[in-house]
Amino acid sequence: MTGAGFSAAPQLAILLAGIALYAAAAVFAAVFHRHKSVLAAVYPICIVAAAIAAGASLAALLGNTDSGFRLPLGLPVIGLHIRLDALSAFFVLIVNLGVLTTAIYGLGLDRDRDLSARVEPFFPAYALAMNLVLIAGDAFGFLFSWELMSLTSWVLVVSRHRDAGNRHAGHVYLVMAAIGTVSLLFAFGGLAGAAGNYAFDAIRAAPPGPLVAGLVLAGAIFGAGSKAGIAPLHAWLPLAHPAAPSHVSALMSGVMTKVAIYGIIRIVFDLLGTPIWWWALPFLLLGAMTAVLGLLYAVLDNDLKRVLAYSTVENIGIIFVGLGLALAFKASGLSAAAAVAMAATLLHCLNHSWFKSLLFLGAGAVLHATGRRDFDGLGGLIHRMPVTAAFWLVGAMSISALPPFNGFVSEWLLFQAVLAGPAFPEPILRFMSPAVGAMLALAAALAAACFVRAFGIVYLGRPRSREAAEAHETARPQQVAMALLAGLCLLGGLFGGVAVSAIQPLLQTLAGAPLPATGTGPTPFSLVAFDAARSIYDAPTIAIFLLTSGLLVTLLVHHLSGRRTRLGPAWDCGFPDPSPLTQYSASSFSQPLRRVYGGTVFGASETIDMPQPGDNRPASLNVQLHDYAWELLYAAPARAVVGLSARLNALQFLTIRSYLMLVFSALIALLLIAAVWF
Amino acid sequence: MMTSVALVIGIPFLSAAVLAVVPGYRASAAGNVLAMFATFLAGVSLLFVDAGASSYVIVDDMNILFIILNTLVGLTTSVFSASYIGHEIETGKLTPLFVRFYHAMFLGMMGSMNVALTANNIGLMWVGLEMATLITVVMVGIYRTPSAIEAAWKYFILGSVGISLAFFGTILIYLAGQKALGEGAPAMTWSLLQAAAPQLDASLLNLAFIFLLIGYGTKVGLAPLHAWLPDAHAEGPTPISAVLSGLLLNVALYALLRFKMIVSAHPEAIDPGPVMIVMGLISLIFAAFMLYQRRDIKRLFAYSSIEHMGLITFAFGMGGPLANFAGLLHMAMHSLTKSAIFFAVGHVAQAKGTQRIAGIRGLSVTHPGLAIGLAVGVFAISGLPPFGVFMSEFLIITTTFAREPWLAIFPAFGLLVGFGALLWRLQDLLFGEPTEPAHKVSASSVPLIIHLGLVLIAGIYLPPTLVGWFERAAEMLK
Amino acid sequence: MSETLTLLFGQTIQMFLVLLVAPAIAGITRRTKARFMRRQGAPIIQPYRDLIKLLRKEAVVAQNASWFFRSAPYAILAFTWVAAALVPTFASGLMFNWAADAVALVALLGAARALLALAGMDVGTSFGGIGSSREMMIATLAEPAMLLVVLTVALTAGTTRLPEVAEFLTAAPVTVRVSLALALVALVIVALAENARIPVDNPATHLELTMVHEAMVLEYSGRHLAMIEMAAQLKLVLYISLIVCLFLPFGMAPANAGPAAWPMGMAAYLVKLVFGAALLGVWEVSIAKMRVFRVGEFLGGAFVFAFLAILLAFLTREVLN
Amino acid sequence: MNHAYDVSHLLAGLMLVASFSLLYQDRIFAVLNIFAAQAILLSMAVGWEAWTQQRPHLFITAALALCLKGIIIPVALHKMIVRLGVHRDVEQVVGVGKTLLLGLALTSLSLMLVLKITVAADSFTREGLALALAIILLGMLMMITRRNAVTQIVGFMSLENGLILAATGARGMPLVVEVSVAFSVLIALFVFAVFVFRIRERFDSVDIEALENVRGDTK
Repeated sequence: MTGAGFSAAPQLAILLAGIALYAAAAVFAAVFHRHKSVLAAVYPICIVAAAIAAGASLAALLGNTDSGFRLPLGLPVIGLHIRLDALSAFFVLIVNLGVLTTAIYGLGLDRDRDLSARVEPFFPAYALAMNLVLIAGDAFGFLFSWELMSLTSWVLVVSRHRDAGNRHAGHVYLVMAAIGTVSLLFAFGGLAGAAGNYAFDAIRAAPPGPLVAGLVLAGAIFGAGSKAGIAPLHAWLPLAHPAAPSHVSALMSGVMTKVAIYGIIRIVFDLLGTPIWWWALPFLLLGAMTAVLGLLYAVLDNDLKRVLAYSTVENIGIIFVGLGLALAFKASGLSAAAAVAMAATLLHCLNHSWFKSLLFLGAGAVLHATGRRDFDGLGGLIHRMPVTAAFWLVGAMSISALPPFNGFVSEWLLFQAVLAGPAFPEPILRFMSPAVGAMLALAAALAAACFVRAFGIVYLGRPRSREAAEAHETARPQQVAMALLAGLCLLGGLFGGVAVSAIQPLLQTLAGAPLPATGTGPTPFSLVAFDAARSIYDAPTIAIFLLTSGLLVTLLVHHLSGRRTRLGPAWDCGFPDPSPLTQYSASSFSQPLRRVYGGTVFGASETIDMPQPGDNRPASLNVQLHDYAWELLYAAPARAVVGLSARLNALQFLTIRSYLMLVFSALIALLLIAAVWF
Repeated sequence: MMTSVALVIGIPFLSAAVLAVVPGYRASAAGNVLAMFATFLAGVSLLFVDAGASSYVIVDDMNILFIILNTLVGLTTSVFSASYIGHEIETGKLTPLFVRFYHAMFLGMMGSMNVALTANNIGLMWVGLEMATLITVVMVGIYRTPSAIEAAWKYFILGSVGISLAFFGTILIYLAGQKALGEGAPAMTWSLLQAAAPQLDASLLNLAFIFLLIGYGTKVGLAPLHAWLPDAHAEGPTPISAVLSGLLLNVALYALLRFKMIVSAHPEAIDPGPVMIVMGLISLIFAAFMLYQRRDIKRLFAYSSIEHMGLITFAFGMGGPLANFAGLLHMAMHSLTKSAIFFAVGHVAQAKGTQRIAGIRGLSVTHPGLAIGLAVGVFAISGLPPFGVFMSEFLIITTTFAREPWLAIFPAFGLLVGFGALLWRLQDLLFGEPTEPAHKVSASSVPLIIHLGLVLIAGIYLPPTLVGWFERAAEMLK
Repeated sequence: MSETLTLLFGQTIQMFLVLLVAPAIAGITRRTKARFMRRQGAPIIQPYRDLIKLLRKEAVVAQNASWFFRSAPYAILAFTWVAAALVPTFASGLMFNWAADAVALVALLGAARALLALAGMDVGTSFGGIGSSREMMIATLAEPAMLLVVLTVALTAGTTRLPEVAEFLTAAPVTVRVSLALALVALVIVALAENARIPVDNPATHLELTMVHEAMVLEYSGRHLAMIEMAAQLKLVLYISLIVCLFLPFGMAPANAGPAAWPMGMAAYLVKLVFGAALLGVWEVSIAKMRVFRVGEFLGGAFVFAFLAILLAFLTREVLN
Repeated sequence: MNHAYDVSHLLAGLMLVASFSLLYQDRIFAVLNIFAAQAILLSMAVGWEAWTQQRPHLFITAALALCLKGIIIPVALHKMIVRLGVHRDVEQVVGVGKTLLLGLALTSLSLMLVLKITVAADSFTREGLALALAIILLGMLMMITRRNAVTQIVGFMSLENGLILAATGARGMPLVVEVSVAFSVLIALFVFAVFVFRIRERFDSVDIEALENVRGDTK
């Protein structure tokens, strides 16, 4: 594949056509940005492009395509390599399904109120950049597209620039993205070596030695991991993802984080050569910590979109654990277990892209309908937005890993992989796997709590604000988009076994073996991890079972009791209060959790401000939380930089004589060195 | 070759002389553009003649691009000046007489830089560079405000000391070559010195390089020799800031590189690399920090120039085909991008009537086109794709990491710190509630578009000819 | 084919068996408690009467309740029922035992719990919120503990499928394993918490700021309440069955033994259920209810036990290897 | 040849002594006088070189040094000081004693450095270069240890004297005359600039610190 030329597999050619369509849409919208109709046309074009690209990538994935060519662009001599293999195809599919659904959502945007030259031209550009990252076949092309992806999404993050919070988010986001890119530059520098072999093929041919590999690994984890949102580097994510328009948030959270995961997989599983067992340690440690921490943040936060962003952090943690397990198994020569872990990881990437997009789109609908995203201003939306509520419930159940939806499939596979942990030859890994399992279990339970809270506060109960009480159901295309995603969540939940058999060749490449027992289950849809005697999850059967018993229950109950129902005021132990403020609020919901977990993780403390008798002031309960990741890794360095710059700034105000002295000192210093040296 | 070079040097000087006596500032502006266009054509003609060297001038892989770039940026800046300086008359900051003077001086400066770039005689190179410096001193003080005069004065004193030290270094080079090449002109001819480099006196070369580094380093703006640079950029007319950052710094660095080639070619002379790495890193990191405290938009980008000069010096200090290639590419890209940024800044300052960052908000609302131009410029200079600087920074960082992993942390740190500040300021300028006033912009945006367009193309595709020049020059630089 | 039919038949039997015995188990517990408190106590069939009474009454629904409020009880009951039907009880290897392993079982229960907690928040009262919030807090501690317990046992048996686990443990030589003992303790604590039992919750009280489960279902009445009560009773059965299946599986009919072995298995199972229910009653009278915020520590203990158990299980494997 | 060497060595040595005297002086007129003396010594040295090297055009440089730096500029500065009422005392940032010590250190550094690295060169180059470098460094030292603009100008000119000495000492170096002319123009500009600023009444004195009241970027 190193030779120049333009021969490409049909799948790649079609994919490129889709990508070209994105480019065309971006340019078109940028040029005619004054015309609302042109801006509105971006979404239909994107839908077509995404459908083409998704179709092509699905075909490439199923056909295990490996095709590429070289263009005389980019780095001189080395050129720009384009390459589509099964790994790329899998992630291209994730990206374009995400774009497809968010673009459908975009169809429903209000032409006069929502469309803007700050968003629409950059939406396809962003999609384009993400696709390019995935099909780049050399380090330059990869990082070029990677940065382009950051840049285009930055524009989207700051699109509502009048809000100072969004500007802050944009700044933190892009600086963090740049830090990540530099870290990836290090990684690729190490991979390419001093000779500058930047093409992936050349890197594969000459993998680095163990020391350099360790540095590359660190660079990759820091660079791509920060982009994905791994704790403790994650603090930019809950700022940036919610700041963008909701359909873009969906892309950022659901899809772009997966592109980052792709980067890690590409580097660690493909380019870095034969793995060493300790490579898995950072993945497992960071992943387990991220999974739990992300949810603890989420469960204590009071902003709908930020909660979703924190939950993305959590899911990235789960994916990291999966990667770590796959890496550890692969390094230990346990290919089958590596395949299970890898399958869990890849499926979770796919699943998370669906349910997180769904949830963000639903949040967007809520935001559009009420203008609010703080929990204290929402409530009771299930009455005004029944469709959105239903789909959001599906998303919430999926993300909480509840059967029969898709989140559970990947979670289940991951637990199976954890259970293979005793086979590790390395004692550290052997003891880490149950710990990781415990953290995953904790994360799963916290996820349920988090999303019960989110759904309950936003959609159930009584409206907490006038806006929420006057909300309207979202536009039809947006319902369609959510319906599509909800459908995917359900299908993914039911047919995980089929999905796994579709990625068998990919597992073979990445893990060294396919799943050993796929298709040996009792039904064609059974998901079998190791062998049928050890572990089966048969979602369709359970779903039928659930349906049957639900039906039976309904019949039985209605037969015995009829359907007599009387409406009445709420009971509430006899003291119903008409004010919606008496409802349980989001903060009160999380209070028990804060009591249990907050003290250690966030240094939470509560102070009660009780006025003296005779004082009319209301009493208040204040909660202080410390976001240590932010304080230590973001605020403190930023303060240090600004503080140091303030000190150095004195050098701007010296007298000319002092400047001359500097010149003179530099000269004398060099002369002294010379005098000693020669 | 001689004809082309003669034209490249002669046209600006002759036109400068003519413009000095032509009445009417509009005519002199037009004359400036015309003369620079002719110079540019002469520069382009170098592409079609054979490279070569005479005892006084030289055209080779090392300088051909910089000559063309110099004439190109000179041309675009003259176009920008024509509209920009006209506005200065309207606002009463300059009188027509001064504008005439300005245009003549501009051409003189361009001519001097072309002398420095084409010189094969190291004395001539020195003369060209110093003439350019002295002319810019005058241009920096052209507004005659106290701060402008102070900036010019600072520039003048530091520049003069730099001049002197560089001259002493030149004498030492001559002495080093004297033995091998005999007394007289040959020992001052760069191409002969380069060819005979291994026979030169190594220790004299070493001492010479120290003086040249400090002397020309002052012109390059390397910290701690940089003090003149921010004020000179901030207080002079914006086109001059563009030329200072875009060209003069490059020319000074170019001169330094010519000497580095000689020193590197001597097997026993010290490796200039470590010194350049240290000075480059100091400049890069120091300037990056200084960006945070800037209140004046032009001073902000002036410090950014120091930052990038530091990075380029670092790259050449690293050496090796990739780093040298990246350094040369970065010089070219920085030149185009930074002058484009100053064009945009000029527009912004005219639109908002101030250079103070605090007085400029919400440009993306009031002046969307300008905001895009400025944002593109800042992103380009920050090394984001799809612009050319990304490629050079990519190569610098990756190759440094591949060779000296720990060393790579420093330039990366500096760049990131600098990016944080630039982005912060950029967001302040572009977003939020717009501030008053919001005038219409009269200056031409064509130069801005041309520069950014070139940087964009270079980010995606580098022509093989250019790559060839750079590779061979990188080879010479070791 | 006939074998499939048999297994399907067995599966159906189990489905309805758990449904039928569930109220009785609750009745036995209450009765035991009453007796230990020197009260007469309601007859064991009282829960059946209660259910029928609830079913007969009309359902009163708050005016601002949504469709979710009304449909949740059906779903909750369905999820719990399926979960209960999938735990091997009197015989292993029934028709659908393979469909869901231990992990899936935990998830099914989790789904039922999430739906219940949501239902508690639908009307928008303060009590509902209290219940849901505390329920989810408890779940965040109980669920991982339970999952770890399940994983510990699965690790020992080399499978996550409950029938296989049961068979493995039946067949294995009876040795006391520390890890399993710890797991048992953890599971019992979790079971107490999940079934809203003392010391975590008190199923017999209302109008108390410490209540959890009852607070969530406060707005329910009539058939809806009946279904939720039913689901709660099923859950109790399920947990006892699970403990029995994981730690005392002897007596269970083996997978390939056919229907002939079922009556014996059923008898053994019922005995174990009754014994478990009675034991629960004894436990409840001998201990006091905890403050809500102590629950965290209590369940944290379960988590620690479960974690130790799985660590030890890994260690055992290492020694054996 | 030996003779030639002795004379040029003597003149260069005297110039170095003059540099030290400049550092020592704290009266502004005395500074000017010593500078004039140094310039005259330079012109003699250059003239000597022109004669021994058979390069008559170096006489131009010698003449320039004599006229401009030996006579015109000292006189002009003298008048300026009188007319502008500049303080007659040299404001020193570093005390004379310390300055002289630093000067000694710099001189020994330059001697050591040049003698060490020019082992291969002929003796004239070695000595001449060493002295010239010392003069240059002392000139810079003067620029940074004195506060008045006038003394700073003198410091720069003294530095430039060292440069011309080195350039003429380098046998057969082309362009020396042109460069010396260029430097003269530079110095003239220097003096002119200070003078102009004073006339414009923008600054209270020629003291450079007063010039720096306006520092561009607001603090």
